[in-house]
Amino acid sequence: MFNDAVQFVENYPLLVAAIKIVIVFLVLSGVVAYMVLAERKVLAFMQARLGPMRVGPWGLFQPAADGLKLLLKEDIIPAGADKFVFLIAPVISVVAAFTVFAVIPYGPSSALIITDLNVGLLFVVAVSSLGIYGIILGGWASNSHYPLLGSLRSAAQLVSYEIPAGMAIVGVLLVSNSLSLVKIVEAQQSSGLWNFFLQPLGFLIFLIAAVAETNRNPFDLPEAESELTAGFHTEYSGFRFALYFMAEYTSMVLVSALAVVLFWGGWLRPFASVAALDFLNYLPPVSLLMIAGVVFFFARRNPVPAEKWFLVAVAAGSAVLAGVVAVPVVITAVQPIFWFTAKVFALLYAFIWYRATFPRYRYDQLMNVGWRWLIPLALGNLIATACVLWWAGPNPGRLKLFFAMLAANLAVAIVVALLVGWRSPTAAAVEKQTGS
Amino acid sequence: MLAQSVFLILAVVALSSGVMVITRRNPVHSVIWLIVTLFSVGGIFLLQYAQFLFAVQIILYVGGIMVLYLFVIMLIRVETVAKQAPYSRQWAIGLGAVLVLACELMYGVYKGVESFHLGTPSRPPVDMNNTEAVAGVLYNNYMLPVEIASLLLLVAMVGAVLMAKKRFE
Amino acid sequence: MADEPKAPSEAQGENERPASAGQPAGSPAPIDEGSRATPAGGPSPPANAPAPAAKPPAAAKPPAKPAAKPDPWTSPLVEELQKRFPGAIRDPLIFRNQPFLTVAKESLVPVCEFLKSEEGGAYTFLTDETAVDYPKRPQRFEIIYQLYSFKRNDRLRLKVLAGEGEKVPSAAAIWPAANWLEREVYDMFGVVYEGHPNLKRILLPDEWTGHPLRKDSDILRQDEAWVQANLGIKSGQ
Amino acid sequence: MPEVTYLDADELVINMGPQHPATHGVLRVKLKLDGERVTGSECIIGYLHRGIEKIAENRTYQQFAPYVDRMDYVAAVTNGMGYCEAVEKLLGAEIPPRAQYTRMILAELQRIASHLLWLGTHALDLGAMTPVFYTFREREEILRIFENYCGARLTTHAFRIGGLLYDLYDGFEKEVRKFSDMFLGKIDEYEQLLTKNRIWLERTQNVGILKAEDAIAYAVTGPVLRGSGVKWDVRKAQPYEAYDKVEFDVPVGRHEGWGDTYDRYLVRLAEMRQSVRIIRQAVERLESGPIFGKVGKIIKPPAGFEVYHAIESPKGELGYLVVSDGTTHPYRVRVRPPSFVNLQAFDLMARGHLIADVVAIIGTIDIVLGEVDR
Repeated sequence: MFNDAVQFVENYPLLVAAIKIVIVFLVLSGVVAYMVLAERKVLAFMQARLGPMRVGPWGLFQPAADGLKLLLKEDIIPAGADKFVFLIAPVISVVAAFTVFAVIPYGPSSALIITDLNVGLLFVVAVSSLGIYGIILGGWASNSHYPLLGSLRSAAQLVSYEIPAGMAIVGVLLVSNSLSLVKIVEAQQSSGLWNFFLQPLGFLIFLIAAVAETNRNPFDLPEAESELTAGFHTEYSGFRFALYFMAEYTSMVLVSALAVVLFWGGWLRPFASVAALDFLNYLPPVSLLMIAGVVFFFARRNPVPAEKWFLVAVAAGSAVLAGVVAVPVVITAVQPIFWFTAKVFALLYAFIWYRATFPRYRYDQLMNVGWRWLIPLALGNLIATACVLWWAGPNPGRLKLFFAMLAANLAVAIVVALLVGWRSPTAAAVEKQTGS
Repeated sequence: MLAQSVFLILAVVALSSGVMVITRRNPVHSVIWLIVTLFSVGGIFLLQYAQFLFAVQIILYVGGIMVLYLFVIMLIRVETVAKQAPYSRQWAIGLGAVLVLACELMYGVYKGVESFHLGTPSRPPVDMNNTEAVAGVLYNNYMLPVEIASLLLLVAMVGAVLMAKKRFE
Repeated sequence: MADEPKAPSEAQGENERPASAGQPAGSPAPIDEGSRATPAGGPSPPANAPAPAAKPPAAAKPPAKPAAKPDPWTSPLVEELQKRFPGAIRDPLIFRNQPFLTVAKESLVPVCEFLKSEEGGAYTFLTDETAVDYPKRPQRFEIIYQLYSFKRNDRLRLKVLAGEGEKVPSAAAIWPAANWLEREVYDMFGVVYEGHPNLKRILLPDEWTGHPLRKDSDILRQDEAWVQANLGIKSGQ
Repeated sequence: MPEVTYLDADELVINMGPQHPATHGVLRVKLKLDGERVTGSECIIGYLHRGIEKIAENRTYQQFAPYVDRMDYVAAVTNGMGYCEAVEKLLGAEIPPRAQYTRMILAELQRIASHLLWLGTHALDLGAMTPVFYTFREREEILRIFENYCGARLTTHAFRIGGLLYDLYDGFEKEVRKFSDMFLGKIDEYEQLLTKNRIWLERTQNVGILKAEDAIAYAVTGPVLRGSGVKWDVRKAQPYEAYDKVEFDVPVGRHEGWGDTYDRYLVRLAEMRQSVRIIRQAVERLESGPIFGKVGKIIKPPAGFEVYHAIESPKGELGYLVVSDGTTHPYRVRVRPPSFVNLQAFDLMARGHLIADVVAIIGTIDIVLGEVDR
């Protein structure tokens, strides 16, 4: 039977790829839908409130309700809008965001990789830079001032932050010596060091640029509700609005997945080479058991019988699943996907966390951060990385490389800080204005 | 065969969208069609196993330069521009350019089919991917031109910054 | 709202327009418009001009407490003002510890500039500017300026009288704060300011007719035509 | 250098409001923009004009009191306090100390509630989402105290001309003490989120600069004036009720002679702390006694003259000019609305800033459109 499967895969590669694509698409849609719920819930808990509680137990079915509502809403096209552009803009956003997932490796086995392009990294950068068209064209086509301003802002913002993000990626490229995402993870596996430890500065730059490119707080200027009502999608409603919404959350998942692949070792367990931490291998079943326990605890306190039994069923399901996962063979098979997902979720949590914590940058300050800080830092990082690699020569010792990189990163940070200086360019203007 | 037909499709798309670029009155539509053109050309690169060129084409032209085009177009009032006739007093120049190109084309046709030969896609060696090949060519064979070009671009950039700075003070 | 008993002052104000019963000046009686508008020899002919008068019912009931009455206000500032602007300062009075005086319209700007200057007490702060409408007086509008001096921690109230259609010099050049306040007075009372940079309605729509805070404007009155034209409803009430 | 002609983008006129999430009501601002830079602005107000001053002339003195709550509807208690005091001054009436201290406690609670609302919405305007939920949580406590006292949370009509209608309920002191103890810690909590936050600093520092001389010229009052470095507070300069008997400081901004949005933020936070201080002292001095002064059931102030009475409302100097004609109805009531006057300085503060700063500046002035339009 196993041989049959192998035969099937070999005979119909396109069909298998299509099946994988469908699976990834469905799972991703689910993740995105529940990401919205998770964001609302996490934000709510950080803000001393409960979040959605109505649809299903703890609002668990809220995404379905939201989706249904948006589907059934009227699709309004403003008068004077450029109809064709207005209609295709959100589609561009979503397609660009989803397409990139084709090259993300979810695990080491070929079953978990849709395709391994040898220019995977370039493909990622290229396709994800297309998403901006959805935003610019959508804002322009609405024939309205706020959306136009929103799309202008996001055009400037995305172009500016793509540069540091790209340069941070180049640092990874130098360290890993490949453009293939699979090879990048494999390089981290073989060296036993995540790129995060070799490129801490690069990771920081990438993370900041990623937040900016997904238009998330504190860089959510293109849709800053207090300034531009809703920015580029002010005039959108119904399903097209939902598409934009989906695109935003998909890109969040995307940049998190990318950061995980590039810097956090993709599907690798943390410190995979340290035997003392092997107990971490049992985390998948243990976490499932914990989920089961928590759900069961809340199920007992739920007053609605239907919800109660649903939750009990969920708890039981998780427990059973934990049992299945605990089987040694399965546990090894599940490891990669578990760690990949866990890391992506950790980054996604950070996205939500920023939103609860930070005020929003102003447009010029955003440009300042991008051009005056991130780009010099990224450039310096690139040069320093190249120098260290040249100095270390082929196959350097792990610790040697780590400390050399750390020192180089620190040096770059200090030099850039000194050069750029702490003085904000507005200070002079203020002095002029106040005469002090 | 498949490659040939894909090439034909891409070529037709590239040419027709190129025509659309210059016939649209609305500059934003022109830019959209230009993006389609660039995509089709990128597709042709891909057909030639030049993945690196394809990626660079998309990243730089589609992802960067076209965005800036749009940025500028949106800053000026599109409605007024759309009312003006697109290439009003340049018929003579246009005609001349077309004539020159036509001559070139005729010469090519006259020279024979060989000049249209696409050439067999040059598969790079298995142990070396496209990107490395490009890098090797650029930084080993043409080091000096690359450096000169980059210096030139740097000068242009500094100049642009300087001009913009003057503008705001 | 409409069947609320009407304020006596207003109800009578309309009936009483022709009445001209003389009223001894300075009596603690109701609002004695004439007596305040004219004392101490203003430009208008002396005292007994159309001194309109009071409402019999209110006058019949004297206040329960001994009549509170403003006292004359004497201070170096008043003397200085009278010296500098002879004839322009009238009625320096003080009531409940709040001094106020009336300034002739023509010398309003120099008086204000003097008051704003250091030697005039540094009344740099125009807290408020508003108007009160006394339709039966010859000069129906009393424009009231609330000044404050940080230096003296002191408030001073200036009054300027203006008749229907008379222009009042704008204080916006002296205190920029007067800009909107004067626009509001214009909007609500129809007092026209001379030299105001941007005199147009502020709270009501630009095309509105009527000035609602005038006493002869009924509380239920509104610009029906505007409401129908712009809001598409029959009435705003 | 050769002459260069620049291709200028058209000047954009954008309409902010009256339906805009950051204009705090129905304010409409016409902004002239060069790119995103504001080159000029015009505030268009009046969308909430209800003719409160006209209504006053058609109501008795007592009947009008509930209307003033509808002006600054997030600080109804101070509105009512100002009006009652103005009429009391016109009458020459004395208020017993218990009523005075009660009024002060409630007014200071109201000041805290108003500042909390301001802080939350201001932070929300600048993109910080969380503080608003925290501040509303504490504001809720204050509103609950109001509700226990007079049955209403927002438009309280808490006071009557002459004193109080209701004596304090049992446990009032305890509740207020509990609140003031709890609240100081909460202010620290807000400060942890914002005060040293780098983005917050960049968004508020050097934004909406108002020089002290401009502030005085535009008759700006309240925290906006104090933020510009002018140490002036009606409660200190011309005390009313028993503010001369309690100790408190008047916080000012960090600079000599000018202030920015961050200064005003600091001033308001410091003011909340001072309010707690006042509340604590006032609660200590609450003695049993009468709660109503010698004011008759029918209010007929002496005819012919007017008084102006100003109090320090959360937004600034709230003044009432009450003109009497000797009847039971005021001849004219003029409200000197702090929001209206402060809003006038908006254009000055906004010029040359970016759209995003406009939001910050509207927020920092702390306007309530009910009071601007009346």
